Amino acid sequence: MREKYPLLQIMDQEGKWLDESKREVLSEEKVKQFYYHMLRIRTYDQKGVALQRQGRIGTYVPFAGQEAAQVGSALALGNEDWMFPTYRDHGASLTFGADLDRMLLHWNGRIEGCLPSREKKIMPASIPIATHLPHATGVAMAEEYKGTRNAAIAYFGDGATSEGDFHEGINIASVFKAPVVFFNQNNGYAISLPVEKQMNSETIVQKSAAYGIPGIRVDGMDAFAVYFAVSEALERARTGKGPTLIEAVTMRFGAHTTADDPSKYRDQDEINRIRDEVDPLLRMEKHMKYRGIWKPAWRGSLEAGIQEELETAIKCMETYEQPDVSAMFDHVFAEPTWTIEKQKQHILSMGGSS
Amino acid sequence: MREKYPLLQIMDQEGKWLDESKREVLSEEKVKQFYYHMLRIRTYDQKGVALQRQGRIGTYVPFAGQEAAQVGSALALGNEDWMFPTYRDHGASLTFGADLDRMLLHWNGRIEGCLPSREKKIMPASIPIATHLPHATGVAMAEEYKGTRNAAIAYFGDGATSEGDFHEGINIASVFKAPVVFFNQNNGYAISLPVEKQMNSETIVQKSAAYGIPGIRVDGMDAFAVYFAVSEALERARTGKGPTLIEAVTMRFGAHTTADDPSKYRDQDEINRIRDEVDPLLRMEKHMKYRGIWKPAWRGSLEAGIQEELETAIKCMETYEQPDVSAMFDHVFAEPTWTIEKQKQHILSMGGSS
Amino acid sequence: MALSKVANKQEVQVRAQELTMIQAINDGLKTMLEKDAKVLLLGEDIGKNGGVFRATDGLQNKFGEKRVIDTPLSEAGFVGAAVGMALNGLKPVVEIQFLGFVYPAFEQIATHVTRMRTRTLGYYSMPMVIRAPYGAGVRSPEIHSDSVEALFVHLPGIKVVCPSTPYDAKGLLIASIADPDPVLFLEPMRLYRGKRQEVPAHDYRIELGKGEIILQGEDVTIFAWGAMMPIAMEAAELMKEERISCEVIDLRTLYPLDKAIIADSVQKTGRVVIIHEGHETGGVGSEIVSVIMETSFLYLRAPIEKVTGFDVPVPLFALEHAYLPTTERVTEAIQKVYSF
Amino acid sequence: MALSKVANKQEVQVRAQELTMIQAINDGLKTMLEKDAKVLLLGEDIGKNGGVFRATDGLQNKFGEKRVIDTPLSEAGFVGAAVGMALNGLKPVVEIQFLGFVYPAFEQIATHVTRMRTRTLGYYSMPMVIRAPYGAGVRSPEIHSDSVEALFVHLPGIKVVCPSTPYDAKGLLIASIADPDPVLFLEPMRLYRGKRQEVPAHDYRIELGKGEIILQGEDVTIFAWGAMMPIAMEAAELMKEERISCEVIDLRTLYPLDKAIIADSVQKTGRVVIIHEGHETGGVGSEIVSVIMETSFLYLRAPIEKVTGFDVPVPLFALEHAYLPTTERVTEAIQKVYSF
Ligand SMILES: Cc1ncc(C[n+]2csc(CCOP(=O)(O)OP(=O)(O)O)c2C)c(N)n1
Ligand SMILES: Cc1ncc(C[n+]2csc(CCOP(=O)(O)OP(=O)(O)O)c2C)c(N)n1
Ligand SMILES: [Mg+2]
Ligand SMILES: [Mg+2]
Repeated sequence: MREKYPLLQIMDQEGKWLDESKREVLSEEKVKQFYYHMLRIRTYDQKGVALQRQGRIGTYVPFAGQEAAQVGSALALGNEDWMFPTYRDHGASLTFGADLDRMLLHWNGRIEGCLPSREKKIMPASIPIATHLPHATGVAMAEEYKGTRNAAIAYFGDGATSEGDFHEGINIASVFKAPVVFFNQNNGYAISLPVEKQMNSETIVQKSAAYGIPGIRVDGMDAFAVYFAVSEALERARTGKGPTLIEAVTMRFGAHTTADDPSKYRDQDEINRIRDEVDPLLRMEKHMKYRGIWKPAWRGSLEAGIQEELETAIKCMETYEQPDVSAMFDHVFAEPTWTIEKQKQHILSMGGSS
Repeated sequence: MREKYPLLQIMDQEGKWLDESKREVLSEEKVKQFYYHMLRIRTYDQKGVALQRQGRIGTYVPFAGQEAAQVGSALALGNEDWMFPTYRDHGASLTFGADLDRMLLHWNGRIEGCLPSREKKIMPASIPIATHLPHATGVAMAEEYKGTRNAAIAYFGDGATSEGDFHEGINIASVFKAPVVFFNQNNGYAISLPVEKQMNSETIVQKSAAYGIPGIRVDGMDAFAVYFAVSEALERARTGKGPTLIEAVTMRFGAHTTADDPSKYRDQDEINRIRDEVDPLLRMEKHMKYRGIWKPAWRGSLEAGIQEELETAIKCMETYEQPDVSAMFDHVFAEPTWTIEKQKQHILSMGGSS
Repeated sequence: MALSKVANKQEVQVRAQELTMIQAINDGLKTMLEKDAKVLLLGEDIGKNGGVFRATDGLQNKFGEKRVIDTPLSEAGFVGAAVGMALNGLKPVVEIQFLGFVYPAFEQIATHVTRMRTRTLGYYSMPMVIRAPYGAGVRSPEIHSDSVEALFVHLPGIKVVCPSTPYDAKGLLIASIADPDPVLFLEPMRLYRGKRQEVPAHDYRIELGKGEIILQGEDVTIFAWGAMMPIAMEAAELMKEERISCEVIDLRTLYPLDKAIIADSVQKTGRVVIIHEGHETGGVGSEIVSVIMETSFLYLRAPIEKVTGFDVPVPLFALEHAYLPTTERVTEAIQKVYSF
Repeated sequence: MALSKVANKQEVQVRAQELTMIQAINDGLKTMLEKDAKVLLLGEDIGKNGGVFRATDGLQNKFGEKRVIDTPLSEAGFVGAAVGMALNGLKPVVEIQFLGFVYPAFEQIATHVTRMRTRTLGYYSMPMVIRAPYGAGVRSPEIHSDSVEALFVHLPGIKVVCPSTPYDAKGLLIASIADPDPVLFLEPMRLYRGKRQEVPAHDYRIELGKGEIILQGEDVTIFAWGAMMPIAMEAAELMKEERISCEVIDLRTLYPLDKAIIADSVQKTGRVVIIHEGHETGGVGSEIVSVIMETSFLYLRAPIEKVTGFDVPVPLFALEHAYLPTTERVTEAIQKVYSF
């Protein structure tokens, strides 16, 4: 199966071209955009882990290692496209246009953090695994019904492929040729379960055969390759050719969440050792050097900007107005039912509780 | 995909050998056994439809057209294997060793009709589509745990492949190399939905690729071909090589159930017209004639025996003791809870009701 | 104003038809498909076949395959797809072929259909109806006869509606489709082809959350809904002979319950019988008891009686009548509370 | 006989350890894995990782991959596989990582786990335990904090058990595994690493279906279970200052409820407060109200008060404490029923 779905790559481990035909599209400006976003979400991710350690936010879900997959896919999207991320895809969400302040609020257990982005149709991160795949299908069917050229993208992990909703969501999309891209990040683990124990298939991409749809297996550490794979799939979607399954082969450098101890189930030292070799940011840096467009000062200025952006967002999160107990009651229905209203009044009469 | 999974056939439409290497195994005696079972379940099936029309049983699910698939698969099973049929697979169940009297009771709404066969491990027909596939996987894992050479077979239709449980059941089986055969009868319809609208894939067998397991596409009107396909899959199962997905391409000659009107959604006249051309019984008859082992008198005596067996079973059904209200209460738990006991006593005190 | 009312009435008289419940449901769906291009139907066998009960008969022909969609056999999948459609501004009306087949979609309902509005503080809503025939008494196969409304009454974020007449079926269905929030719309199979009733051809709505007094009475209140209504009425009729005056209330919406109609009636009669075919333990009956406890404790003159399905799986059809509440069980309960 | 009892007691004294609830659960699983080769464990991350809460820590190492099975991410699939294992004579103990992830397996539970025995008139049974951490208060992400025991209390054919102490956790877990029928075993996450307690090292069982009086009292009965027990006790303590004597009962099994312990206490006190964190409407509280209605109507001196989670999705953790019953809400309810 690996032969049938060769790994799509644009640049090699050292950042050198493997497919020079893409040179034109990947202008200096474009490449810098890629790097900027990867650096931005990497910095954010490190901050997230730190904030959790300091007890300033709740459990955090790091994505270090998956930046190329998340940035490459997000940058391929059109403004009117729909994004369905999981809890680990906030890197992609931020790249597409999620609001940093809300994102942090989310890690602080604030429902305001689930609000869709102010600019883009980014759905709240799906917590129950794979359940959002049928949503992406339905959103896409609705776009088709309205006669637009918009598409949807659903993010999910290797573990998610074992759930019934993965299967049902893709099957329905395939039948109705819904304009949707199923974007899998195979990071090798579902919490502690290695992908070899998650499935008996050699690849994830081969599951596309079950639905008679195209599959693309792509190097998920190569942001360019991911970008082109997703662009191609989106183009198919927009032109009525239906869904595509993409497997981006990537790696989760750290723990599943800040509550997880990966040394329980894998050789984390080994991962830390090879990390730099495969790091998607370093690879992009090598690429830029190779093309002679790398300037340390430029990186420094990017970093300063990102840090500032982060500090502002953190301050915003930490000075955010206290959670409003009413919010819990007021949005279950357009009009609260009498049981909800009764419960709310009772709690408010006791002084808002908590 | 049709090229990748060529349709396995042993005899052609006219009953002539396509694969003579199987001649030896398919001795005269064996062939007669195939024919006998197909005739038996065909006769039973016609009786079922008639009994329903006469109001002597409830809604009945005919399987005419699928006799080769059901008999060919059932005859391949070993005595200690487990069978997980659907509501349409009573032909297979009867062939494997289900009790005719109980089968009829089932169509009469009697729970006694769900009892497993007195001889064989035949599970109650699964009503919620595809939900029994994980059961077959679990039973098979347990056989493996016990270290036996027994296997399980799960029957299901083309429609069932759209359900999450199809996917989850097979995926788990593939991971644990469970000794189980997933036997699909693709009869072209799920009630009214043609298979082309059920899935975008050209075949069902190609879904095996998703699990990295072998798939066999077989002519479901050729009982021999089905027999060998299932035998091969069972052998793989027994020798620790894991599950196989078989697609038996067949046809449902009649309505989905006696409550269904197929002319609402398909050209039933056309089906009635071509029916004889593809009929698996006629094909077997042609084969026997071709081999010179067909004797009309033999068929007559078979038929007489079958009719007698059926009449006895019908009488048994119709004179069966009245349903016992207690049965409803007594088997929910090993020991009834107080709520159940209270409810039972109340109903009994009112004279057992209805 | 008065004039238009008259005109309206005339129109009703001209156009009203005698319909069965299944026809009234078909008519309600047609009405909303005509009225609102955002409404579309999804489900198994609802298109060409017109639904296994013919609830959607003729609708795909009239509105096309984009509006009346035959889905793959995939309850989680198409309820999930409907969630996506609702996110994207459409109003999907989903048919679950039998309520007993809603379980595969339970995940989608429990974590998404019911929570999307709260999750996004109202930014997104789920204007979705899930229709499902339910209940025993029509000799269906196993699992086809479940009556598990209580499960959904417990899930916050979805309303649960159940008509007992053709008129109510259409009016409640239209109100459910028009509602900005998800509604589980339960259709009593047993009454699908029962008594015909005059059903206006136009668009009319019955407010969700409101029960109706079907029979005024003084001595005992009977609460029921859906397929249990004819049994409630029959029992009430029988009780007249014994000079027990029953007030029969069709609750019609199971979440939110009509607290006012419950309290008013109980405070009048002080004696209550609740009928439902769902299992007793954890059933909606217990919730009604709890509402009465909260609103009308001091008015109760006898312990409340429940006549319900039992704490057992709904049996195959040979015993389904032994499982279902009967008039006999109801009259016994009425006499018990009356003579307490 | 008397001698062996003493010996037993000595053994207990020698071998009992101070354990947290999660350790007691681990110990209970280990005990049964040792005792019965038919017992095996299935679930996500329970093997190498020892479970996300470490409930199964060390067990795969000790009993091997055939007994402690890391499954794919597939709740319907592995609960379904467990059904098959049970059919084939094994006793699977399944872990659902959080109760909020049981929904994908709802179909398997509602149509097979709970019905297989009835369906085969007892020929096959389902000696299966489904363990699931539940509840809010530990700052989990969305869906991780659900408390939907009421759904399962309503499904006929499964028992529902919920311990509140390490001792009970082990004893109830062993009894659940030994039970010939399916049990949903709910583990209050909030108490996992709470107070340690002496837990015997040997195999002991606490009968299912039996509650326990934790505090004897005269004026008001408080019913609670699981994570609500500390709150019940705290409230009862506070009430002592106001000379209100509370009887606190840990129900421990939610189906079947312990009718005798409920009726006895209510008939003594006549005043009742029920606490649960599940949603109010359709919650187990309403079922308890109904049982009291049935058994003890004439003894009630005040309407029953319920202190419960609200009819809203369990909020993200910034508001989870506003959702959960608090001691303050409980004491208010006690005062209300007391002064009625
Ligand atoms: C239905 C469901 N079951 C279990 C979980 C608990 N859980 C959270 S993340 C996770 C692993 C997911 O693995 P994968 O799909 O590979 O995504 P990754 O975390 O690697 O990004 C599990 C089991 C869940 N969130 N939803
Ligand atoms: C979960 C579930 N949904 C819906 C149904 C209703 N139903 C019964 S049979 C059927 C079609 C099944 O088609 P297929 O799998 O092709 O099997 P066939 O009937 O053709 O043998 C449907 C939708 C069901 N039994 N279970
Ligand atoms: Mg992963
Ligand atoms: Mg079929």
